[in-house]
Amino acid sequence: MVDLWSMILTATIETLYMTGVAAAFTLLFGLPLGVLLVITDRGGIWEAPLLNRTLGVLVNIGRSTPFVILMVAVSPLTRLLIGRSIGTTAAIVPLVVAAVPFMARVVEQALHEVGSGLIEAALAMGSSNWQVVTKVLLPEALPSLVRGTALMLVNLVGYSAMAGAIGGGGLGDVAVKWGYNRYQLDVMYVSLVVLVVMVQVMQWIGDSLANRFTHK
Amino acid sequence: MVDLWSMILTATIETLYMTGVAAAFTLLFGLPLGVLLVITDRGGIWEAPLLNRTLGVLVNIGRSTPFVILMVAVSPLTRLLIGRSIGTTAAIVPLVVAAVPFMARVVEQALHEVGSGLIEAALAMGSSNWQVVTKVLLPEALPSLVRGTALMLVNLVGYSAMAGAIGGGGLGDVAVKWGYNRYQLDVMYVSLVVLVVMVQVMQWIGDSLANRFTHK
Amino acid sequence: MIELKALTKVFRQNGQETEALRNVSLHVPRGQIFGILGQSGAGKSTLIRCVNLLERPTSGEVWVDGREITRLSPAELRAARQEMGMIFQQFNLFDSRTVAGNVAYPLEVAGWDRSRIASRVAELLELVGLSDKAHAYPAQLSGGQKQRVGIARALAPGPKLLLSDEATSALDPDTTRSVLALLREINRKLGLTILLITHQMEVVKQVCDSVAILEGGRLVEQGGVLELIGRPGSRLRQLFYEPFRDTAFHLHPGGVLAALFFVGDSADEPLISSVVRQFQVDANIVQGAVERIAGTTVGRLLVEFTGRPDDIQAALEYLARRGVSPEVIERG
Amino acid sequence: MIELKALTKVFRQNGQETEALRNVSLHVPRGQIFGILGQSGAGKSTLIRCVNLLERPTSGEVWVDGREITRLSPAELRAARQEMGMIFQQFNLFDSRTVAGNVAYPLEVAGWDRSRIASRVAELLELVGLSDKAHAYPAQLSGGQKQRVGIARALAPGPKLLLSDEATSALDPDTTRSVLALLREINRKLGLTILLITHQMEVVKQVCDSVAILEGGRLVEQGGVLELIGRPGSRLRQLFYEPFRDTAFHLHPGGVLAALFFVGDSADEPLISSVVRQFQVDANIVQGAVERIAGTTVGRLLVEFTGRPDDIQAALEYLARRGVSPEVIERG
Amino acid sequence: GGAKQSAGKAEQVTLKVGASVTPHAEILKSIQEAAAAEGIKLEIVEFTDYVQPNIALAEGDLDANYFQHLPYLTNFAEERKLDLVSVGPVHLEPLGFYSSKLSSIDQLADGATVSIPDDPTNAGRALKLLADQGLITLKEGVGVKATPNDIVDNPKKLDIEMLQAEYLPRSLEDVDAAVINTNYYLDAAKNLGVKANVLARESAEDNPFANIVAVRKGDENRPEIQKLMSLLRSEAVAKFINETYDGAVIPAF
Ligand SMILES: Nc1ncnc2c1ncn2[C@@H]1O[C@H](COP(=O)(O)OP(=O)(O)OP(=O)(O)O)[C@@H](O)[C@H]1O
Ligand SMILES: Nc1ncnc2c1ncn2[C@@H]1O[C@H](COP(=O)(O)OP(=O)(O)OP(=O)(O)O)[C@@H](O)[C@H]1O
Ligand SMILES: [Mg+2]
Ligand SMILES: [Mg+2]
Repeated sequence: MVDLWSMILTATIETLYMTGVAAAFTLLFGLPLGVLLVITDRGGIWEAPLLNRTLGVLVNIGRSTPFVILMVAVSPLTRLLIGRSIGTTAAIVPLVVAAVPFMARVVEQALHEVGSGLIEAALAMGSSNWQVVTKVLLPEALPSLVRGTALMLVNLVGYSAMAGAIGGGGLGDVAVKWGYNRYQLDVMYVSLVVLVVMVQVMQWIGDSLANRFTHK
Repeated sequence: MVDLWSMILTATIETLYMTGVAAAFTLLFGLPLGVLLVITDRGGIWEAPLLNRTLGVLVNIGRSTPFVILMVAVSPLTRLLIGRSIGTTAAIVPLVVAAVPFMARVVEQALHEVGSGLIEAALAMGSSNWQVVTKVLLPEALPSLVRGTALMLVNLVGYSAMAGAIGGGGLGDVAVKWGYNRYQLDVMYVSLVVLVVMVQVMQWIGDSLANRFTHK
Repeated sequence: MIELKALTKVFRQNGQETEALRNVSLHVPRGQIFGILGQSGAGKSTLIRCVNLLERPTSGEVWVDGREITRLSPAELRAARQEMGMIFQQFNLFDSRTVAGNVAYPLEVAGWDRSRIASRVAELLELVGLSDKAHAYPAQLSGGQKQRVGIARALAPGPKLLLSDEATSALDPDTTRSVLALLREINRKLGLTILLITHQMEVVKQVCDSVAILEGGRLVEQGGVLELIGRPGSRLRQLFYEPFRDTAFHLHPGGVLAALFFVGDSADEPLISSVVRQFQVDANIVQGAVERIAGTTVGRLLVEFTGRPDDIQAALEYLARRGVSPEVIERG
Repeated sequence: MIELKALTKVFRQNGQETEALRNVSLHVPRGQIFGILGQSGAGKSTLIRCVNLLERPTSGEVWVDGREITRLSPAELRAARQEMGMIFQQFNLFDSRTVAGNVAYPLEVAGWDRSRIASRVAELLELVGLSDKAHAYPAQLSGGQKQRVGIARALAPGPKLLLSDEATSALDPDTTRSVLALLREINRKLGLTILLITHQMEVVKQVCDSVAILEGGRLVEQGGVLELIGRPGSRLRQLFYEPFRDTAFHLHPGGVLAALFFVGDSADEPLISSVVRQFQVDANIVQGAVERIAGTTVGRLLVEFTGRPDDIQAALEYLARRGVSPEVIERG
Repeated sequence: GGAKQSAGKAEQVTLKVGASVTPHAEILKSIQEAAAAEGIKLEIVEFTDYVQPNIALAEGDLDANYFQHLPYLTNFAEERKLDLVSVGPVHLEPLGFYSSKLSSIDQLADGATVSIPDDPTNAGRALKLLADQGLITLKEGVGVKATPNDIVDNPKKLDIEMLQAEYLPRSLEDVDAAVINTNYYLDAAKNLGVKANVLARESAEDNPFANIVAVRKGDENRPEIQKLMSLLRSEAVAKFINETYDGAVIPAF
């Protein structure tokens, strides 16, 4: 059973790699997208109904397309960026594409909770929109954003199991391919346990950071 | 092309049925679970570290298990409840099992945003924990809860595409079966468009309700 | 009604310790209106929050109505809290409830039935002048309107004890007067005990029977309002009266500037008049006030006496005999 | 500095309309400390929020520093706002920033460099007495401490105009006095114009040059503080002085109860004394105050005159000639 | 369960058959009318995965299923201790070795990437196909359970990538060659315009991977099952298969 453990180790690294890199890019795109959704909304600091509507529809398209189809749909993009559409690195592209709209909604929800009084105070002091976003909206919503990021990260772990279809590998894929499809229950249980531990750690870090950042 | 439209119609109804019923049950279980996570937490109104830890781990297990595996894992439960483990109705069980932990986290995030001053005010007036939850926590977090419910609903639509594996049917399944598995792009596009419209409507209703419930 | 015994509260956060209350012992008799005064950050809010256990004391005991509040079971604590109204410094209104809904909250908690709630809410909104805002949400209210909702909410269930953290700070003088009159009335008619924090000396003058003064978490003074005001050098007196020194007053040559202080009886006699007539001195009131405090007339005047030095001296001695205790501030 | 022209603001919500401001025209000269008074809900906060366009007027014009503020481009508006400090009724501190971080905010916005910010923040925290709380978060502060952070934040960038919505409502009298002294000093030294809302007559007495009084969204009175106080029947006078009627005073038979009011010069003479001596009447000060308002002595006393009716009459006439305008309230 | 022993011959009997969408469900649909004429109401439940149909059958949710080959069934029944048996093969879906870059196996360079299906039997079949072409050598006796871990000799150091079967035609751009189920390839060629050369094909002769109909043990001789089988293994069905599937599916009776 040397195989089992080396397989689990490889898969763990693959999962960490895929979700880690994907999470970084998801934050990179999802955060601004969520911010845009909030500030361009009616009553926002940079009202732009048309842009808001358009972004909303794009996000909804991303959110409603099944992940397997998304994987196929973005494969030209993946090939453009990574050179091929299969493999662990290639899986990151559809993961990001799937997670960004989700993250945008989570960010939107978090920012909506920032009191209007604080935004007013910032505006009254002559802040630019950029300053309102970076110095008030995001810092004030930080605990909620951190919780949302944990939510997104765990969702990514879930999606990454499906990325096995395009050779993404990872724990979820191992659990499905070997455990579920080939009835190697030991492989399945071990990989699931590692997955649960991984998610537990992510959630724990998220909760701790959120509490640390809460000053209310 | 008569087939296409009747297929889409059936699939639309299946999706609405699956996600609708699953959403109802998800709220039924996810809401209390999320509330419990918050009130049993350190500093909560009903501190219970052990229960909190246990619920957290259960939620994380649900969140980290790949959906295909979850479907198999819950099939004995499904059979117990529905009488069989395949078909559209049977698909609702794993959908609920997958969505409840997610909803719990979303509820947790929303309730964390309720100002401690309000909870204090409620306690100072001699409210029971139950009253704090039902009369303060939930109503005050309502806009955020509604946005979270929209998030969950759209996630359910996403999961339901995978429920095709157990004969769940629905738009996502059609899109995957025809578009992804059989490369029939017309069916895929039509079902995706219907899906997007459906998600758009859900999101729009969620946003409107959230705004309606916002009195800040 | 309330008895605090050696109450201490220490906040620990980020490794820093703040001793908000230090060994405070205090007795508030039933039916009194008891004021808590002190500078910003002195620990007033912390003290009042210890009474209904929103803040758990680090050490010490809190007795309310004969029971040690930290030792109550959760259910007993709830029941006890239902008999205490609280007005918060930051209002803490429920954003999701209308004005009427906010006032109805404690009644719902106490299990009143719908129709009784409706009429009680209407009655209270009438009292605080917000009947027309019954269906508005807190976000649509002005600061003072929010504060009045807080007052109505605290009074709604007819509590035995009212804890008030600056209940009138956001109110204009007229509205303040009417709220204070309301509190006085409930206090007299129903025996409501009130523990109130305030920075407004007007409030102390109009409604307080006794006060306690906190300084840096310690209790530095406690007693009846008149008693403390009558005591030269008391903190309450310092709080009431700003020092006379910032006047730009130029003494006449030979004039004597003296501060007069008189309470009750002496205030009802024409003191200045008598002095002027009896001692051949002139008296000019430079600054000061004669006012009703806790139902009694209290005067504090800065008076310039002019005339022959002997006469002035005699006049001052006469005043001293009449209980006015003149204090010479400056001689010209 | 500020010129409001026919300002009207209507709030529409849930089909209900609230006319918070109605046709208000107002001029605040540069370098003045200008008070806005009025009952709770009169529209004071709304007015001040129109000045920096936090609230967009329904109609009317807002001129600040010679420019119509509603017509500025977003960039111009930002620049204009950077020169106006604002103290909020509800503080609106950033929960995620420490006390120092809150005060630093407007300086960051204005693009100050790090070291200048640090020293300026330290200076301001010193001024408001919060140096030891620099690293605390707003949630760890008392009400008055929060308010002082708000004051420091508004003053930090050295604005030309300060908009203050009840900046001292949560402060004890001592702290209030020192904050007001600070505002007066900045006003004198740097020519800061201040538009302030207050319910505290102490604030008006100590720092305001002029005031405007709102009632139900309309401007009902406007003018210099002394001028308005000197005008019998003015609203400001009503706000300053509660009616004398609630005294439990029993007149002597034949006594005459009269209200005296005097400003400036007449206050500097021994009026009561002269009357007593010249007219063979006794004068007992029943209630009232002689105080410094806007740098001038203002007296308002309720005095019982006893003696022969003719003498009393002559005394009152003498007082009237001396500009005291006695008003007979009651005859015994 | 829907298994009803019909008392009267005139009564309609409902047969619930689980099937993959193509071609199984389509083949079943082609006999639906004929079955009805013989008093059998054929209810077709479509599945996209390969686990549930067997479980549903064992649990009694289905009367029969038609989606797998014998080795898969045997293996599955053994692992899960289910009493399921085959009542005969119907068709074969051969695997092909395709490439859009190469025109013959000889052109496979050292270190070339080859993608194969990731489901257990198709992976085994694909590896056997590669082994038959002399590209790799598999461990003695692994049979259908073969996985890339069972390769004992790989002279060309082929990089073998397991992907979802449906994705294989789409992976042709990314790999040098792919082992694809012929039906998937043909669908993709028709609908996506994928073009590739056939480097090799799984042989149809004596192929154990013909798709069979499975039932619970003991049901083999139920008259309606017998009827179903004779309908499925008829000339009409053979004709239907040959005309419809263009070589991607071939009759196996
Ligand atoms: N956002 C809003 N929506 C609806 N009505 C509002 C809103 N803001 C203020 N009002 C109403 O406008 C009127 C004036 O409010 P404003 O806050 O200006 O009063 P104010 O004079 O500052 O009173 P206070 O002294 O109590 O703070 C009030 O009746 C208030 O209820
Ligand atoms: N949660 C907390 N964490 C840390 N320190 C606190 C906390 N709450 C209050 N303090 C500190 O305790 C001291 C007393 O605060 P408290 O709120 O009782 O003052 P206060 O007398 O009500 O003042 P004010 O008149 O300004 O409201 C202050 O120095 C304050 O900073
Ligand atoms: Mg306080
Ligand atoms: Mg206001």
